Amino acid sequence: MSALVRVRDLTVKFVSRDRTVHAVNGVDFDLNQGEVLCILGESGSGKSVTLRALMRLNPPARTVMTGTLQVGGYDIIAASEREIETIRGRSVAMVFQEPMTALDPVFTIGEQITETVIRHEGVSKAVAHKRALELLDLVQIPSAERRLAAYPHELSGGLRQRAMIAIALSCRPKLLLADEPTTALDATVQIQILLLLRRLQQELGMGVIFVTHDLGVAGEIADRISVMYAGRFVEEGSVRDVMRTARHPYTQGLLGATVHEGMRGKRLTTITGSPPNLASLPAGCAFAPRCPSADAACLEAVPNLDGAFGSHRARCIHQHAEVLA
Amino acid sequence: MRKLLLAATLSLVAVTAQAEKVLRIAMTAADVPTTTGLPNNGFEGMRFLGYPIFEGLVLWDLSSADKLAGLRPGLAESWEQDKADPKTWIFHLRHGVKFHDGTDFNADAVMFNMERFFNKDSPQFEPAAGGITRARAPLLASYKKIDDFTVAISTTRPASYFPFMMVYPLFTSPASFEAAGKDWAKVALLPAAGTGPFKISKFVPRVSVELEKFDGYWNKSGMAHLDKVVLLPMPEANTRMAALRSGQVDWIEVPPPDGLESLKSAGFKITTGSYPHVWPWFFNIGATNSPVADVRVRQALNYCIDREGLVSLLAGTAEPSVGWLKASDPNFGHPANHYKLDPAKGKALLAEAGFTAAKPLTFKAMISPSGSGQMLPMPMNEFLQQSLKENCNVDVSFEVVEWNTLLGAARYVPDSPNLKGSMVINVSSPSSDVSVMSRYFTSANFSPAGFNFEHWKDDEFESALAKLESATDPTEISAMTQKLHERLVDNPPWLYIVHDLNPRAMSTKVTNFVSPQSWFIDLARVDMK
Amino acid sequence: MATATLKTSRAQGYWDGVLKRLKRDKLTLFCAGVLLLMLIVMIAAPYVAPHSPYQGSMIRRLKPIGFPGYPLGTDELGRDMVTRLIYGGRLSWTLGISPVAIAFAIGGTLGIIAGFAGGWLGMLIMRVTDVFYAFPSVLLAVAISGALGAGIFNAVLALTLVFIPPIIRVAESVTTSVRVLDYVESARASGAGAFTIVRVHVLPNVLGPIFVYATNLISVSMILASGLSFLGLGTKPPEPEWGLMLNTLRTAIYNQPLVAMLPGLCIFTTSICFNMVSDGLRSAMDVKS
Amino acid sequence: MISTIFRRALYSLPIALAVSLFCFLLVHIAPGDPINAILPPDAPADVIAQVKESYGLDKPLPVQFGIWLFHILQGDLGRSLATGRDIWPDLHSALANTLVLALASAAIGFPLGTLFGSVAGAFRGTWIDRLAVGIAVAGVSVPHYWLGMVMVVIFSVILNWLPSMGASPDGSGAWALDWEHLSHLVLPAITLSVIPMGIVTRTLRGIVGDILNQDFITTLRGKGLKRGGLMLHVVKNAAPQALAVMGLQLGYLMGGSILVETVFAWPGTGLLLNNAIFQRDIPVLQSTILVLSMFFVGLNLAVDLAQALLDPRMRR
Repeated sequence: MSALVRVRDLTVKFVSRDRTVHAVNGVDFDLNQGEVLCILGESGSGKSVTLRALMRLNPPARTVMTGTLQVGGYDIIAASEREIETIRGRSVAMVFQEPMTALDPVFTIGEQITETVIRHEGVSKAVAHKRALELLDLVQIPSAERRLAAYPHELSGGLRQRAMIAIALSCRPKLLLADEPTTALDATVQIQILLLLRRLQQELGMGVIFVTHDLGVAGEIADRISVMYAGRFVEEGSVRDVMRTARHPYTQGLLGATVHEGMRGKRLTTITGSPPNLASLPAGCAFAPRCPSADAACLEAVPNLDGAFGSHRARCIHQHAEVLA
Repeated sequence: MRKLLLAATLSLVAVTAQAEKVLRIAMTAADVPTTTGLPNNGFEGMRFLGYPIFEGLVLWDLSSADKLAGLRPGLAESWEQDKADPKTWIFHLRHGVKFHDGTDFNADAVMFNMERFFNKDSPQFEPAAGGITRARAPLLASYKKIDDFTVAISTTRPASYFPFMMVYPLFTSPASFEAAGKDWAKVALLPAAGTGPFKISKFVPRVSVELEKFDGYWNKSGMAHLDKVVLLPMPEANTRMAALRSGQVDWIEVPPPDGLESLKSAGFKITTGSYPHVWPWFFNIGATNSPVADVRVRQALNYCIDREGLVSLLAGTAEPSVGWLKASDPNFGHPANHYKLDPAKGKALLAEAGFTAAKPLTFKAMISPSGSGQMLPMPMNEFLQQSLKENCNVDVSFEVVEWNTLLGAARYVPDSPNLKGSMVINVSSPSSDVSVMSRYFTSANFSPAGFNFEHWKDDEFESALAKLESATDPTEISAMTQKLHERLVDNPPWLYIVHDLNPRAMSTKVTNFVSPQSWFIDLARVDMK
Repeated sequence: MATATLKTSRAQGYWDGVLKRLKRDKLTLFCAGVLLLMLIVMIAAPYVAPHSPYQGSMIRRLKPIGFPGYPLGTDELGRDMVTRLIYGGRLSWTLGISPVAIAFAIGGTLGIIAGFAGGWLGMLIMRVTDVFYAFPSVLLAVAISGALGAGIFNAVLALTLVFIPPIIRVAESVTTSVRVLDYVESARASGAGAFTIVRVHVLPNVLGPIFVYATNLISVSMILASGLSFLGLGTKPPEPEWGLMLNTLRTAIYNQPLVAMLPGLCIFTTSICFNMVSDGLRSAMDVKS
Repeated sequence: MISTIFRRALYSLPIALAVSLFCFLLVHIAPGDPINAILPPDAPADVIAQVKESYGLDKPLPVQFGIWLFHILQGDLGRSLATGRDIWPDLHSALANTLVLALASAAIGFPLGTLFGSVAGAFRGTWIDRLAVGIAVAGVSVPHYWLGMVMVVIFSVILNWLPSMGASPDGSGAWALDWEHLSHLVLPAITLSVIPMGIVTRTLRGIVGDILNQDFITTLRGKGLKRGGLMLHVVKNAAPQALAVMGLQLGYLMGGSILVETVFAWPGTGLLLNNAIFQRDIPVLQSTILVLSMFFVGLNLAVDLAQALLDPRMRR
């Protein structure tokens, strides 16, 4: 069985009259059916762009993509607009961060679910409506009939995100993309949504790529983690490996700055400085200016993503394990 | 459905209309003049919604283009001054005259209308019409019916020229007032009936009024030639010109002078005709420290303007004015001053009055951007401003106000702050006869009581007028009229600028039109090919 | 104090960005250039105008474009059109800009007060504004200047009154939106006086949008002003003003159509340029773009 | 919902009243005198006094305003000083004419503006956008009375295709849906439509551009919706705001046609007002402005209502 997603040397540039932003600079990964990958990074690290690239959702006029990008056998970069439209929502679906703005405010939840079903499956309105009811049940929205007639602003944040998930699942996609789906929610609701996603992923056997800046969330849901910085993966590995033995100073910094189990008794640390300007990246390691252990060698070339630990790799010439006990 | 029907009827009318002779006229008024028999909108209102439909006891004689319009018998066949009481005039009414609604014209109808104009307690009193009539016939004191076809009308003082004031009260059928439920506002919307050669057949408020030939007109020699006349208000000169050129109307009043050449070359007729109209500057003589209080200044200014230049600006639609009357008028007299452009004389007079190059004469003139009878006030005044500066080093500045305000200003007292210090106002005026002269220039009519805006007082003028009023001998009347006019020239209350020539433009289909020497025209004579 | 410095430096960067974006907007620059050129010519009118704006001649009246010595012809009193148009621009610009400038000062102040103070004062200001809003602007301008009579002062007054209400509305809504921002709230919480808050936090953030809105009104003002003159309610002769020139030249439209259309063309061009510059300014100041 | 409308309607009453008071004061601070519209300039003082008395113009201003208001509340607009006729029939026909003109202009300006604006919004930054914006800016920048004059010269005088003035052939005043009547409408309607066209273009460009920048558009694209399906969402989202702008513009067309009506001698409220202003015909002026501003207020109310119907977020 070939991989569900196959990405090789993906770059994404945003070109406008005054400048070119290098948002993604060579990303490689595979994802298998039923696997959950979590891409972790600060805002502006290119994680959302990578995610959107998988559906070719970045602004068409300004976006330049290179590399290999295959999803479910389709060549996303080469596909015609028509093909892409068929893939979107059908094979690949996405859940967005802020359900309030990601849902059309002047259409009911029901309309927004059924239009997707009708679009891809060409069924009648009645059938689509029935499917919508099932979907709301699936995402555990109570009194489904009434909620279908509701407008987004009439629902609570949690319900809205469940509705968003329902829309995404409406055509039983093979791959679900989730762009910080819990960030905008209350902590208690966050957990519910994460559990729901995890359950749905297992029940439906989807591949999921999950983007977040929250390590806790990543640990909760992912099989594998890729840490992204300045448009590159700087560390990847299983959840356990990355969380326990982070090898890249950036990942270490992130872990040090987050409250999580096993931190008891340690001081919270911060990563100093700010993320690099993607319009003019430095020649060497992009993290070097902020790295506590950086030296002249770091500035010479972009380090390779490798390591002596099998599938756990990091993009750092000084990588060393810091075991967090 | 109703609209469809209406459209159908309209197109039907359009078909039958081809056989009819319909003349469409664009007036300069902003609105259709009132239709109840005594129109507003000044003399243009009288021209189109007065005389063609309603008539007075006395009427203007509009048959000749060669001399100033005189009087002719109207609804009265004759009149005379009561030998015993020179203040009373006896009018013998015409027999067999019928109103458009079929009722008879008689002394009762006269009394009805007199009450309508002069008795504010009568049920038929109409304030606006009454005000207009009283203003035009200020000497009228009382009236009474002698028999069914004789009425007596008295004046406040003997005035030989009184018949000239009796052309203004017009007569409307009393029955039309009854038919409209005794409400003039409803008479306006159509039972209005006069005795003239045309009757009002359709009235669309603010849009148009349609006149139709009256077959029962008493004066068989004055029957209308046209079947219908449609009158449209069009205050914008360019709109009128465009309407004529695009064939929407056949006749426009006052085409803009700069458009005449192009109208002519587009095949339209331009008619002009001398008539008693003056386009002057009124001097504010009564104001404190008025520079124009000095008669030499007023004479000087009359020597400092280039009237010929102004006439050429107006493309020949005006003639130079060197007095209240036209120089060709038999009553012009023999004044000592013959005004023409003479900068040397003007400067000399100004110098005598103390205005030299070191201390030039400076004053303000109140003008309006538009107005009835005002011709092209803006460029004309600008021209005068230039002309005075060039010829006599006189600095004039303008206070531009809107026309209604300017009219109001003519009734302010000389030192009124509302005049904003203006030493001159520019209001065009009729100059048809002595009755008008007396309203404008006697000291009894000083503003605000009357229309002597200037507060001009000339003893010789006053005594000559007194003599004229009580005179009965035509040669004496004529001599006194000349005397009056000589005073108006030599001791000028106004800066005489131009007389309008009343330009009209019409399509070549319009025939038989003569431009009488009057503010009014005889629409009945006009015909169409 | 620290927040204030931070804000200034942020504002600095913001304005640099605005300038940079403006520099790239060729069309806006071109229009600004046209306006600047007009302004220079008008200021230098006594030196560049070939004739006197008041000196006319009956023999030279209504000459066509290209008449020797009179490149754009002459008007109905034989005055040089080039000269009249240059001098006319002075008044037209004054009539276009000064009502907006005055309304910007008055309406901006009232709107900021209404937006910042709220309460009964804000309510009062906004309700009075509503009354003026019940009139379409043309109607209001004609009614006011019709009542007051012709003249530059009255025209400016009428137009100012027309523009105050919309500026109040914009100022109020911008101020209200700024007022609830976190840093204003925190300044309030830290006990800063109302005046200080307005000066340090509100003004720098609201003046820009209000200003851009006001620049947008200049062309409206110019067209309205010329419309008033066209109706005979604006400037007085012999002062040249484009609307008035259009009015007096109107009857010559059949003899010298091109000459008669010139003032209208001037109004049109200027108005377009002001609009373009205003639009360019707005998109340059729009952080989103 | 109903109570909101009711409240808004009630709220518009004081505005209307203040508007009337404003008109009333406006006319009275003016130097001109209504009497000049009634009497010839040389009327003697006693005649003036008498006519003023019979029209109630001699009473103190507050009393005059009170009397007028009292009659208005009874539905009586009074009579014109200049013509002596009841105001309502004149005003009624003027309103109808202006409405015809305004609707015709809207019918030209709104669809064009919507088209240009939507296309420009959808293709921001392209030459299509610049072209549409150019047309819009030209529309709002052209002195429209001047445009009207130029069009009359070209289409009425030189080409003789269309009538130059009036609302109907021969000034019959009646309205019908045939070419004779429609031809009168063409030039003034086009002249009047350039401003709303420009404004609608600009606004819709902004609205459509904003909508296309919204997150939910990405969601919709992510769902695989085709262009047509996407359009439906854009239209439904843009409709409330677009409607508000158009409503406001229709109001401006109703009240702002004064210059165009003057140029084309179109017998509407603009011409009525123009005459009333210059003649100081106070009752006509007050009634017209009152009715127009009530129309404006009512229109705003209707727009709010329609907006609420179209936008679920505004339903309460």
